[in-house]
Amino acid sequence: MQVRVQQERFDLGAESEAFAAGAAAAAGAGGIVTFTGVVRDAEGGGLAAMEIEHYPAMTQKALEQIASEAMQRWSLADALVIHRYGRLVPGEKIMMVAAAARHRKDAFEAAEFLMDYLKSRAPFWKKEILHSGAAGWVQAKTSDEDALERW
Amino acid sequence: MQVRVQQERFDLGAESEAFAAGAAAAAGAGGIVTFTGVVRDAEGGGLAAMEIEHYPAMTQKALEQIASEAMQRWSLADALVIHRYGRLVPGEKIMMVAAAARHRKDAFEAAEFLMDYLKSRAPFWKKEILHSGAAGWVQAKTSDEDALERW
Amino acid sequence: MDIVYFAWVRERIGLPRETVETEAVTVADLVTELVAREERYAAAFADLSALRVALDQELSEFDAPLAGVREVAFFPPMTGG
Amino acid sequence: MDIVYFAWVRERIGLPRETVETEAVTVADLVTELVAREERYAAAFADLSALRVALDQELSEFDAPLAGVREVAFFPPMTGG
Repeated sequence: MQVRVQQERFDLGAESEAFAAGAAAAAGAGGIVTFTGVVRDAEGGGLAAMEIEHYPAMTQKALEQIASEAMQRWSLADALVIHRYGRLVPGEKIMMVAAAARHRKDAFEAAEFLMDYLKSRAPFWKKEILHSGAAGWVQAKTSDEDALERW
Repeated sequence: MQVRVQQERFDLGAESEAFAAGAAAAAGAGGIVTFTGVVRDAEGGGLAAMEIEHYPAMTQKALEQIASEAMQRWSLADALVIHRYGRLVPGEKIMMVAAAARHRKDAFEAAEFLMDYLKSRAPFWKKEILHSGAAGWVQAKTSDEDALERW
Repeated sequence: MDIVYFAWVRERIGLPRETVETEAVTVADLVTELVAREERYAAAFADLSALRVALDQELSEFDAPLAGVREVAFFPPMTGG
Repeated sequence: MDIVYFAWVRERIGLPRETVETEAVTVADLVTELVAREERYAAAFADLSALRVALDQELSEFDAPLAGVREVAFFPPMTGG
């Protein structure tokens, strides 16, 4: 299990390969699911950048709790969480999660669980900066909070 | 949308990066889900190799139909299916799917849909060859057939 | 008409492909003809619920008509992914 | 006791961190003290349903006791992922 909070970009290809190789070496991992989040344009367009603030003293711990819970609930061979902070431009990767398990259903569910919890329980806040100069904090969605009820 | 049926290995890292880059360039793809299947040991252990047979005249067409249906049902930014055939050893990657969408729920559902259909509707058959010399065809699981009822 | 076999169906019948002359109206009629030929066909088609059929590379059913069909494929339930 | 603010809570209050002397028993008591201080605090804490609180880096509730707590964090609902 690995959790990384970082400002730097990450290499999705290298991370995916390394995770799959490690999980395949671990006995019985037959399926690997990854989710990657990318900065997309603002609702009305014109996004210049997304600034991601976080709570340094809490973030690593919160993500490790979420990943540990996923490891236990689905008997995963391995799990990975990488989440960036700082200023990102549209098209940049924000974060990724990966889950490896013996059966595909477990890997899918664990990855969705990780995402649902990251969305609403990891201490990150996103601010959208438009080309016009206007800026606004991304509001939490009721649907994201509701997604937690599934687990 | 891209569908590839091949004997050669594929590079999960390079495929993931290229797919994410293409999907991010496409307007609005905020989430990318990948699933990768790896040859795991036989139930009782001792797997020497897995031989994957397919129906060349049908495979590409069947996979394209499945991928097209996913593109339509979830308004995906992009979808990718790679499936190998031939003789594979434990730890080798068998196949991958990827789905990119504006919202994570669509990307997850589309990837699960692709997997469920690949399992039971794509013309591949797997034979396990044990170190002992014994060999047997992998039996289709009732749970895989049942998984289709969700869609 | 071309008939192709895959996986253990191919192994039981002992060949991957053959061409037959047939007046069979449906897939089931064709199966009856094949089963009447030789024991290895009877063995392969003993339990139709364990078999799948594709007509011209499209999944189909055993009661489907064969009119216009050029290639019939018989195989066990698929195990892709 | 250290208090930290994030996102628009930090912006409204105008600082990311401060140290306060307080006898507040619960988080809600602390909020009442802060709100009484200055208008910018009243603005930040106007709607508690739009706020979340963490005690020593663990998510908590507004009725939680502050005994032994060293760092209180106030912020809007999180938007990770």
